[in-house]
Amino acid sequence: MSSHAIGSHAHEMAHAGEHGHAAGFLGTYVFSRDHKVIGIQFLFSTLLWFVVGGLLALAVRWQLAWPWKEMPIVGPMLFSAEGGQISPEFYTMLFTMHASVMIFFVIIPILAGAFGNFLIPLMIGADDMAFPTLNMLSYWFMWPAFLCMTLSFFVPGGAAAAGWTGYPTLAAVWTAAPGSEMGQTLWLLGLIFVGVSSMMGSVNYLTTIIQMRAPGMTMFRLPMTIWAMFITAVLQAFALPVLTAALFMQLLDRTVGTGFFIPEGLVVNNTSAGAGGGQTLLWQHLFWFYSHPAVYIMILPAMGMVSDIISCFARKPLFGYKPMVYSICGIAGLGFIVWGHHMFMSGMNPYLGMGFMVSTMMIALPSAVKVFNWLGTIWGARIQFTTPMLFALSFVSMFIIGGLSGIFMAATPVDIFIHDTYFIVGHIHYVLFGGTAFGVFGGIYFWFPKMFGRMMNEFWGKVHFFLSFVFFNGTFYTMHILGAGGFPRRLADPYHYASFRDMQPLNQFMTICALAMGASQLIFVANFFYSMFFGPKVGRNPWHANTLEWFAPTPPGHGNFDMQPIVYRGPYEYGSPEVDTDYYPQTQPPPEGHEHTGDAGHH
Amino acid sequence: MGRFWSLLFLSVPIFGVGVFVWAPSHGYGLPKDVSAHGHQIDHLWNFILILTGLVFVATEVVLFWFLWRYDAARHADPVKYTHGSHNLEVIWTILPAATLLFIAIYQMNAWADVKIRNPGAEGMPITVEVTGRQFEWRLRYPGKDGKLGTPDDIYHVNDLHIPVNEEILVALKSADVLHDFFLPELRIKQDAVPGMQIPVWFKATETGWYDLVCAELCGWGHYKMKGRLTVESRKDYDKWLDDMYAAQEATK
Amino acid sequence: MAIAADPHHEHAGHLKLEYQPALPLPNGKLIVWLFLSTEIMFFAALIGVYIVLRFGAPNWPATHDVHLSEPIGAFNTFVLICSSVTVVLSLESARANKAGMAKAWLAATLILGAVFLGVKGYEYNAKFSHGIFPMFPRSRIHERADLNYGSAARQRLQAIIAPLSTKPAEALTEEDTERLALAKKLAEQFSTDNLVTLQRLADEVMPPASRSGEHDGEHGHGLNDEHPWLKLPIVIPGGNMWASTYFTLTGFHALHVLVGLIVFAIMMPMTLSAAKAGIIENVGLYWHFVDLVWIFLFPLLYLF
Amino acid sequence: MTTHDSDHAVDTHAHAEGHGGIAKYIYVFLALCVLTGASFFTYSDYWPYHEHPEVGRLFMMVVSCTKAMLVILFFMHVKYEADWKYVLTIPASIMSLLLILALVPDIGLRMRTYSPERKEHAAQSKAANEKLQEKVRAEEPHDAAH
Ligand code: HEA
Ligand code: HEA
Ligand code: CUA
Ligand SMILES: [Cu+2]
Repeated sequence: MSSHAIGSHAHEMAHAGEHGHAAGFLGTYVFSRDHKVIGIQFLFSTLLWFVVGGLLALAVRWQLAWPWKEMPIVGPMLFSAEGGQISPEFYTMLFTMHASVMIFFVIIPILAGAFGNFLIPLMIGADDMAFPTLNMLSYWFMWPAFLCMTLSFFVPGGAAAAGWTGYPTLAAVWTAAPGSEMGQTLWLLGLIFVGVSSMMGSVNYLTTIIQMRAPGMTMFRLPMTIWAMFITAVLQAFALPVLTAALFMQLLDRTVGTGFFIPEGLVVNNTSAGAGGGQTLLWQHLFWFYSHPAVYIMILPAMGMVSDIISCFARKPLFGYKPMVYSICGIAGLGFIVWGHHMFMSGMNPYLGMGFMVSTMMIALPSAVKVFNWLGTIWGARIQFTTPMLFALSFVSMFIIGGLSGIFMAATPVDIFIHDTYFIVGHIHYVLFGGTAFGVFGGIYFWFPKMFGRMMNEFWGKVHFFLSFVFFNGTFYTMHILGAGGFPRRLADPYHYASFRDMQPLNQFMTICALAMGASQLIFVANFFYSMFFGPKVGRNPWHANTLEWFAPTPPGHGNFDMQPIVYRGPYEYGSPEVDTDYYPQTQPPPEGHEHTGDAGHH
Repeated sequence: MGRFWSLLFLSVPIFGVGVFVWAPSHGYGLPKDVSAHGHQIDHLWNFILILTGLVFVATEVVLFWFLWRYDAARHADPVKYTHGSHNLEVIWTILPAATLLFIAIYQMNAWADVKIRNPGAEGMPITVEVTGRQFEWRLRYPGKDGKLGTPDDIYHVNDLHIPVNEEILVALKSADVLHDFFLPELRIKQDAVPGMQIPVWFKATETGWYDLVCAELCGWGHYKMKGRLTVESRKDYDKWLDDMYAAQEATK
Repeated sequence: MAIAADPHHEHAGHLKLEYQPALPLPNGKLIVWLFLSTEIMFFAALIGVYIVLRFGAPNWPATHDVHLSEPIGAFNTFVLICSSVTVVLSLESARANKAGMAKAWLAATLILGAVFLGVKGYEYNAKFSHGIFPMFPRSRIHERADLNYGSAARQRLQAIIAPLSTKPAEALTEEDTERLALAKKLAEQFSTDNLVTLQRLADEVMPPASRSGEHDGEHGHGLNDEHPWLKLPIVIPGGNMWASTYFTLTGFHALHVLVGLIVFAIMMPMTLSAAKAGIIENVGLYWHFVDLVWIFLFPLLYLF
Repeated sequence: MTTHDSDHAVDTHAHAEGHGGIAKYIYVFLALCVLTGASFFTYSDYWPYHEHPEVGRLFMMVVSCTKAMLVILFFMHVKYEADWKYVLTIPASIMSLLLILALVPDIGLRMRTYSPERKEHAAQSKAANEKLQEKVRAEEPHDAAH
């Protein structure tokens, strides 16, 4: 909560005198219906949870490097009963909650909630979302979820411990594990709330983008960020309800005694599991029907932001704007027919597996198009190595690694060996941390001036980038090697298998890198808060960018724009020969005699 | 600073390839393969490793080169003002498409060998029934009559014996939650699902002891759900079965 | 380029921006349609799950075995269709600026929706009173009359006998003695491992519809009906999954009806003139969707 | 991109006028009632295909789809909407069908993979149940003497 107050405070200072709106502190900063405030509320909540998720991850790493060793400092505080060491059931909780927090409370809400909220109206030239109250609700529906998840650590049995995938029957049967008691129920409730929040957000975004674009802002003049947000919202609107239905079914299995995911006559831990009649695999199908599209929900907006940042600091139009748009749509469309690739080893019908393998291979195509177009964008450019640019470039670099490892897993025979090994864990973190989180950092450095009216420190930003980049690769790249050795994931102590005993030194190396990476984030925290209050003040358009948000005052007041934006061209007209400057804002009228300014597209 | 950052990005492919070159010589990498079908998987692994390795190095080096070459601080050349190239888009859509399609078709046979061509369907009897249970592997051999569910069934826990160079058919089940029957050296992995009986078949080509790993989260004791696979000659195997049977009768 | 005016006037006092909407719809209607497409996916998941679970099941109860009455279902379908019509008529009246008429039709909708829920409640009760619902730790429905069933029945009978038999004989009422005698007799009958006998007993507890008169809509009278306090476990092949899916599907549908009714109730005090036609239309869209779901649920649940 | 008249974009009902008015709704209502009756007819004794439940099911689904179309087209006014209606409805329908179809091999055909233990606890097939009932009936007289 405290971070809210701080954030709002800065916002207030920045706003002072911008608008004579006397709605009171609560109305303006807490129960605000202003998309910018809501966006910043999302940003602070998610960054806070990022720290929580990160610390959980560090505890995971501790156990993997030095199993059963007393945790320094926190160990005696948290589990003195176990001699300060992590117990195996606590380990399962750690990675379950680590992933649940990171995915449902950090990555998804920071992309759609924070950036989506802040950027969509600004970048399309609207004064707010189409439904500001709904927008506010979508933030406040996160709070019951936050509450459920936090609470779940303190209930008997502890927090959910069935993996972030919550597979039944482990998750659905109370007696199956300590975490499958109250903790799992709270986990389900929390996810349902997150789902409702996302659903409210997504229909609102769609309406806003469809109906409230500024004059001249045709669909093919939208910045990639907006296209990505648009398609992300479509994915959420169509995939999320299926997860919601599945979550409710598991909840009913657990609380009422239905049997959707429980076969007949099942006995777990000497206790009857309930009525039965259902099928365990049903959950996996429904879960992945959402959660595979969800991994694209977790990367598309970052791809959009990265495209904008790269084009801006390459001072050159985005290469292949339309192919980029089509590839986003392609990823979204194909994303709905590949969910089975998480289930190759699940006992799914192997013919079905073959079909999913082919579609999974095909989904690499649109991603390939994107990578090549980013490379095309920096070809022949004039690259400015700013902090946001470095993060955006590292997004490309890391996404290539994460994406290519996906090809191994998509190849079903290879997946036989690497499924549920650290190869998968490596893949996850390359796409999610190396990809999305780096994209998010880039986005924060890029839009920070617009949010708070001040610049972040460039030098410390670069130090943060360098350390994160180096230690990130140190932590996660070697996971592929572990995976190749068959090192299984989700194991509290893998070293009592003869096959994996020799892999401990590598794990220690990874843990040290992970600790260092965590520590490097402190630089970011310091830079963030320092700059919020003491960073150099900036004008409307510090990066000399083209898109509409830079046309608005900094920071934008209530209603966003002080002049009606009218759009004359696409968002990426950097280095245009039509004008003398190396940028050419979308709102700048064409000079005399230049009536035909190009839309982005092929020439 | 542009040079520094470019080189940082160049270090990615160098480090990336370096690690994969360094690893095998230090005992990291695919474990020894002792199965009849495993070479197909290993071959595919290597094939994809080389292919993606090439793509990886190519893209990362291009990234480095553009960063190095087009650093604004060092070059005053005007930017190449272009919105893209239709021809290039076509090329870099079709090339990967062809490659990926090739991989997709190329691997189908290996998949079918491990998961589709079930010898049980042709009447092969079950060698052993394996049931995952929190947190142990329960084994049941059909005994002399070759049928499960008869009085001469042999029961055992965690210590799986099989004869070498013979096709083995496992009936995989779970008693409570999901488990996963993972034999790294035999390139076999299959979830055990409550309520389902899933056939798993393989042929071991070398005698020895290997780990039987539970690779699907099954609760707090998941990490210690360890079994052992003993591959032995037919003679030893038969003797072991007889001993087991005798011991079992003695305790009755 | 023609430019549309800002359709929402949420804030006053700042620059009023101009937009270029892509669709000839008010925002409210668009968002309702988008919301409905998410609802399509939600119910598609639920109905899809029902279909695959049902047709993959080894056995599925006949409607009468689970006390499902087709005529009641058909009646409820009719009620919902009527309510859909009244909403449309309310909308038309509002568009014609006949606020009174609009309100009358809306009230009719509200009443019809309430009737639907009432009938639903009546139906639920018919199942609950026979123990046909999911329950923890284990529902009363058994898939077959096997040994587990026998032991569950014995346990239940023991639970009846134990408190009665510890009481001194004087303290027993006439009713108690009767109950005790019956329970003891049944306990004796149930103390068998013979599957055929167990099946026969199960049939006595709750006779399957197939044996007690085909289509007259009345299931036979079993022990559980004659002595409601018995609450013996029952045998309905496929009954667990039937109960799980039936209550989940109809439950979520009923929840949607309830939400619709709440919205109608909130609208009742408004003056439903032409200015409010947009709201009626949007709520109407939602209401029609709820009707639509029932159009599929009715045959799937009652007639298949 | 299409652009529109300002009042067209804001105005809810300019387009809804002149499509037949109240009478049309009454016709649709009657049609819906008749169709509901038609599905219900499959339940009556006069329905000729009780031996083949598939026929009845197919018939009911056709009827339901027709009813759904009527509601969507007339009550929800989709008949009078522009092309966006396809954008919203077609992907949703395709995806729902896809989801259901993909569930068939694993969930719809799950009897094939039942473990023996599960079969012991699961319901018996209709045929097996029938046989059991016969046995029960055969035992009945003996029971009556009891
Ligand atoms: C942002 C998140 C994100 C993204 C973008 C992706 C992208 C991809 N993922 Fe990943 N995935 C996850 C997040 C993500 N994934 C997570 C969280 C899991 C684990 C869940 C769990 O079990 O806990 C997972 C698991 C997972 C599995 C299951 C593994 C297993 O459990 O056994 C598979 C299998 O096919 C897979 C495949 C792919 C593929 C093919 C892509 C493709 O989209 C990648 C495409 C990109 C490229 C290929 C690189 C760029 C292209 C080129 C440079 C062109 C040339 C390339 C070629 C010609 C090959 N992923
Ligand atoms: C977005 C997703 C995401 C992110 C960012 C991370 C980040 C990290 N993850 Fe995680 N991880 C997952 C998603 C993610 N992970 C998933 C989906 C799984 C699978 C779980 C399962 O099996 O069910 C997983 C599993 C997983 C495992 C495997 C556990 C196992 O299988 O046994 C490991 C082990 O090393 C690990 C480690 C890490 C580490 C060291 C980080 C580090 O990068 C974390 C570093 C970050 C910090 C230390 C936080 C510091 C941040 C700040 C200080 C900024 C705050 C700023 C302000 C307040 C302004 N993760
Ligand atoms: Cu058994 Cu993990
Ligand atoms: Cu996936």
